[in-house]
Amino acid sequence: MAKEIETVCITTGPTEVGDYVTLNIGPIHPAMHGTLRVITKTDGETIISAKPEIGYLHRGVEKLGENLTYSQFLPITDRLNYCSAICNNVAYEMAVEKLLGIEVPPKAQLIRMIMMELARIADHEVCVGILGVDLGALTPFFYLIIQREEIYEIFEWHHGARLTNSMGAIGGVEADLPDRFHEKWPRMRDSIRKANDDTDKLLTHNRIWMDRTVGVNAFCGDDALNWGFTGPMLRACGVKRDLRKNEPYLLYDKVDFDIPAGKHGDVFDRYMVRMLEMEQSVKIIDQAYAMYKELPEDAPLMKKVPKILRPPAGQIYHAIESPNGELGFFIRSDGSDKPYRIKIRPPCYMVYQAFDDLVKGEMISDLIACLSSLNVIAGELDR
Amino acid sequence: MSLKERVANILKNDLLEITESKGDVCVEISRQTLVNALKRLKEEGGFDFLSDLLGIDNSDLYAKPKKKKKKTEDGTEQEQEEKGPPPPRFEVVYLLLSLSTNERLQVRVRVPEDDLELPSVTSLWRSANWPERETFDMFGIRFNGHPNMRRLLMWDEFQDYPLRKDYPLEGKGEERHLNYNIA
Amino acid sequence: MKFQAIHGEGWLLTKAEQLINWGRSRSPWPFPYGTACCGIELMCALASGYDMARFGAERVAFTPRQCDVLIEAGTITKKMVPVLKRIYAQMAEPKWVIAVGACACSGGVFRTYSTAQGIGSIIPVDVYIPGCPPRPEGILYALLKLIDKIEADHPLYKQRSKVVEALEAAK
Amino acid sequence: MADWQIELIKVVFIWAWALIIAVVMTWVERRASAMMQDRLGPNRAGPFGLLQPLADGIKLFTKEDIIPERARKILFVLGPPLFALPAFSAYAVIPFGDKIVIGGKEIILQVSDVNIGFLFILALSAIAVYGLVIGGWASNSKYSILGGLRATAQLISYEVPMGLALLTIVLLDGTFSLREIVLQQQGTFLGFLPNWGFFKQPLGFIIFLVAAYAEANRVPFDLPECESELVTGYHTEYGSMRLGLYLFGEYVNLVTLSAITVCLFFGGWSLPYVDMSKFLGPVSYGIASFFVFFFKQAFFLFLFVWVRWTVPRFRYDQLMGLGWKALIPLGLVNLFITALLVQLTT
Repeated sequence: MAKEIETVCITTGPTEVGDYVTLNIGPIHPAMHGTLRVITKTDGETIISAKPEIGYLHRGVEKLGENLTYSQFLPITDRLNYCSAICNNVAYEMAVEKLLGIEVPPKAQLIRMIMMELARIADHEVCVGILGVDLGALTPFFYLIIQREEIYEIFEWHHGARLTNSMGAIGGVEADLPDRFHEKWPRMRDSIRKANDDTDKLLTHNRIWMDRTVGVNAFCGDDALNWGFTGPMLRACGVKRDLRKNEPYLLYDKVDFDIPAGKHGDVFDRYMVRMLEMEQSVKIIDQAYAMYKELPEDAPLMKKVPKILRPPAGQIYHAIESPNGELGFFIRSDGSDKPYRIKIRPPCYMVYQAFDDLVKGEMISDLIACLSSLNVIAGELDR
Repeated sequence: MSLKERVANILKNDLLEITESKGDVCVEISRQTLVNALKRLKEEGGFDFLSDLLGIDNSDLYAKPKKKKKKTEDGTEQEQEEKGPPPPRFEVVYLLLSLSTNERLQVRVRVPEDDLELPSVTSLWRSANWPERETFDMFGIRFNGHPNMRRLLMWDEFQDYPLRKDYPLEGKGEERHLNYNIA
Repeated sequence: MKFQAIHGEGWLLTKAEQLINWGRSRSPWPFPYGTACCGIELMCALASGYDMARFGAERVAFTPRQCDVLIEAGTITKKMVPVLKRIYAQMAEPKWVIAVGACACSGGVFRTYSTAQGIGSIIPVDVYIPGCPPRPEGILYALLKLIDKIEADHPLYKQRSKVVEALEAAK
Repeated sequence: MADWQIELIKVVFIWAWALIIAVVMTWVERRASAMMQDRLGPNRAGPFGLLQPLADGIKLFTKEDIIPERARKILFVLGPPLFALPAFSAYAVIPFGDKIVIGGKEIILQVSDVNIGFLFILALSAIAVYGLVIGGWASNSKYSILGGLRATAQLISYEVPMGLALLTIVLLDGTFSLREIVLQQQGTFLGFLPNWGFFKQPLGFIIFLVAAYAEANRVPFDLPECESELVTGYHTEYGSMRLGLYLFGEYVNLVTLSAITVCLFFGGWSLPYVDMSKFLGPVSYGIASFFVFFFKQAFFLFLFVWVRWTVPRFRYDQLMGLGWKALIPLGLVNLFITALLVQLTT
C-alpha cells in the first residue's frame, strides 16, 4: 500500500505512522449501529490496529442520576440498553431495594423474571438479526423482527410501552400479568421457536455462514476474564459463568435451566450461545409461569415503600445477568432522597475495550462480523 | 472464616478501614500500597475479576448540613467523619469479584485534591483500561502507568471534569467545533 | 406568455413540476441516522411489521450522497454535532430532515452538559416527531407528512418567500 | 423495407427490450425480496408499485449532481457509463429468438450474428470492470478505493473460470457463434435428455453460474459494494443519475448474463422435445421462440434475486480462494476431460 493517504475523515488522538492506510469507520457507518467509531490501520485488507472511540452518545446519565430522586431515575435506565430496557429497570430496582433492605413479594419476582426473559429473547433476536445483516444475509433479520413485535405486544399489555418500558417500581411491579397472557404465551412460544428455526435453517449450517464465522476472532477464556468479559461473550469462550446460576437473584435458583457455552470464543460460538440461550429463556418462562399460576390471585405485587425514598447511608453494588452480561449498579446513598453517586457497569463496555485485541490481524470483513457479534449497545456503552 | 477476616488477614497492615453495608464489604487502603494490596487480593484472596472501577467526588458529602443526621437511622458513618479532619476530596472504588466463591469486595482509595494521581492497575487487570480513562475524564484523576491516558467519553478539547460536584448539570455551555483543513 | 410559465401559471412547467414532485415523493430514500433508542423503532418501521418500503423508502443508503431524507433518530450529543452537520452538508439537494423522538426535537429527558438540546438549532428540520421513542406508526406518519410537503414543493422555480417580498417592497 | 431499416428496428427494439427488462427487474427484486421477508414492498407508485423505477429515475435525474472537490473529475464522470454501456452492447450478439418471416423476408432475431460473439461478450465484460475501478479510484474516498480494488481482483479472477467453462461449450459445439451454439442444442441427448449444454456439461454450468454471480457483483459476491463494510463500496461518492447508471448497469448486467446462460446451457429459444416450427406459422413461430427465450431468461433473473436474499456474503480472501483454488482447477479438469471426450468421439 502506498504511503498514508491524507485523511478526508475526522481523526483525533495519537496515530501510528507507518506504511498503512488509516480507515475511519464510523460513527455513522452501516455496521456501527449508531454511534460507535473505530479508527483502523489497515495493510491492504488486514487490520493492523483498531482503536475504538466512544462517547458519541454520552448523555450524562450518571450526572443526571445524582440530580434525580430514586424513583425519577427509573425511566432513565430504559435508555441505557434500549434493546432490553426491562433488564435495566429490574437491575436498578433491585439495587435500590438492596440499599433499602426490602424483599419483593414472590409474585412480583416471578413477573419480573418472565418479563426479563422475554426481554432477553428480544435482545438476542436483534443481535442475531443484525449479525446476519452485517454478514450480508438480510432475510433472517426480518423473520426475527416480525417475531419481536409479538414480544412488544406483551410488553404493551403489561406496562404500556414498547421499547422504553420503565417496568415495575421500587418495591415490586405495578401490574399483574395481562389477562390474556395464558392464551398468548403458548402461541408466542411457537412463534419464537419458528423464528429461531427459520434463522437456524438459513444460517447455522450454511457453508458461507460457517466460513465467515467459525474461527473468526477466537478468544481464550483467561484473556476474556482478564478483559472483564461477561455474559454470552464469556460463555462463548468456554467459561460457564452466569449470574443467574452463580449469584442467584429473584427466583432463578428455583428454576431449572442450562448455561449454553461455546469452546473457541469465535463469532460462531457467540451466535450459537445466543441462539441456545433463547431456548433456555423459553424454558425459564414456562417454569416461572407455572410457579406464578400456583400463587393465589390476590397475592401482593408491591412491598409497601414510602412515597419518597430515603435509603440509609451506605454504598452497595448489585449486578444481574442482562442479555449482554453483568449489568451492575453501584449506588452510594448519603441518606437523602437522591443518590449521591450512581455508577452503571455496562456489560458491553468491558467487551468493547478489548476490541483492538479481538480484531488485530483479521480482515475488515471480520471486524464487522466481530462488532455485531459483540452486540455493543451505544446507550449503555456511553451512558 | 468470614470474608472480612479473610481480607483482613491478607491485607494486614495495609488495611485502613473495613466497613459493611447491606452485605457489601468495603475496605479502604492507602494510595501508596494500592497496587501491591490489590495484587495480593488477586493472587492470595482469589479476587481475580475486576468488575468495575469508579471515582467519587466527596465534596458535597462532607459539606452537607448536619440536620439530616437525626433522620437517618444508622448515621454511623457521618458521626465518624465528624470526629477526624475532613478526608480527601476524591475516592476511587474498585469492585472486585472472586470467580471461585462468587464474593464481591469493594476496595476504596482516597485521593486528595491537590495530588490527583493513582497508580494504574491495568497491569493486573486489563479490564481497568477504559474505566480508568473514564475516571480521568470525569474526575481528572490521573493514573500513572496507563497505556493511553486520554479522555474517553468527552471530546479531547473539553476542559472540565463533568462528574465533579461543582460542575453544573447543564454544563457551562461548551460546544464542540471541528476545523476541517480542506486545502 | 413566456413569463407566465415561469411564474407558475404555465401549463408545461406546472405539469413538469408535478411529475418531478411525483417522482420525488414516491422515492424518498432514507438515511437512517439512528443513534439511540429511536433507532430501534426506526428499524422496526423499516422491517416487516410496518414496512416503510411501501412508500418507496426502500433503498437504505448509508452514504449521504445517495439519500434524500435524513431520518435523525435518537439523541445528538455535543460530541456528535459536527458529524451531523457534516453529514447534512454532504447530502445532495433536494434534502429533507425528519427528527425522530424527543431527544432529536428538544433534548428530551437529557438536559445535561453533554447533550445538544434538539437538532433544530443545528440543521433545518422538516418534520418533528415527538415521543420517547415514537411508535413506528409515528415514523410512518411523519414520512407521509413529508411526502405531502414534497408534493407541495416548486422545484422548477424558486418561490420567493413573502418575507423577502415584503422587505423588498419596503425598500 | 431495406435491410438497414430492419437492422435499425432490431437494434432499437432489443435495446428497449433490455432496458425494459432491467427496469422491471428493479421492481421485481424489491417486490420479491419483500415477499420473502413477510413485507409488501413498494406499492404506492402506480398499480402494484410498478411505476416505482420511473419514480426513482425521475428523482435521481432531478437531484443535485455532486462531484467531490478532490475527485478526478474526468474519470469520475467516465466511470458510470463505462460500467453500464458494455452490458448493453453485449446484448447485440445474443440471439433472442429464432427467425421470423414477414412478407417473404426472413429476419433473424439477433442484432448481429458475429462469428466470434462469444469472445465479444468476454471482452465486453472485461471492459465493464474498468467502470468500477475507475469510479472507485476517481472518487478519492477510501471506501471507494477499497471497493474498486476488490472489484478488480474479483472480476479478473472470475473471468478465468468463466472463460474455462465457456470453452467446454465451444469444444462441444465447435463454434464461437452464439446462434450456432443454440442451433446445435436442439434435439435430444442420450435419447431422453434435451440436447442442452446443461446436461452435457453440468460441472461447466455450475462453474459458469458461480462465475456469473461474481461477475454481476451480487450477494454472495457483492464485495465491491458490500453495504455493511464499505458503506456502498465503489459508488459511495456517487449520487444523482451517476448512481442511477451504476445501479441500472448492474441490472442490465443481470439481464445479459442470464441471456448468455440460457443461450449456452439451456438451448436458447428452443423447447425440449417439441419442435415449434412444425405446427406454428412463420410469424407466430418467431414470436413464440422469442417468448420461450424470455421465460427461460426470467427464471434465471429470478434465481439471481432468490439467491441474493438467502445467503450471506463471502469474505475477500475466501472469494479469492474459491476462485483460484476451486473453480479454476475444476474448470481446467473439466476442460481437459471434455477435450479428451471430443477427441475420442470424433
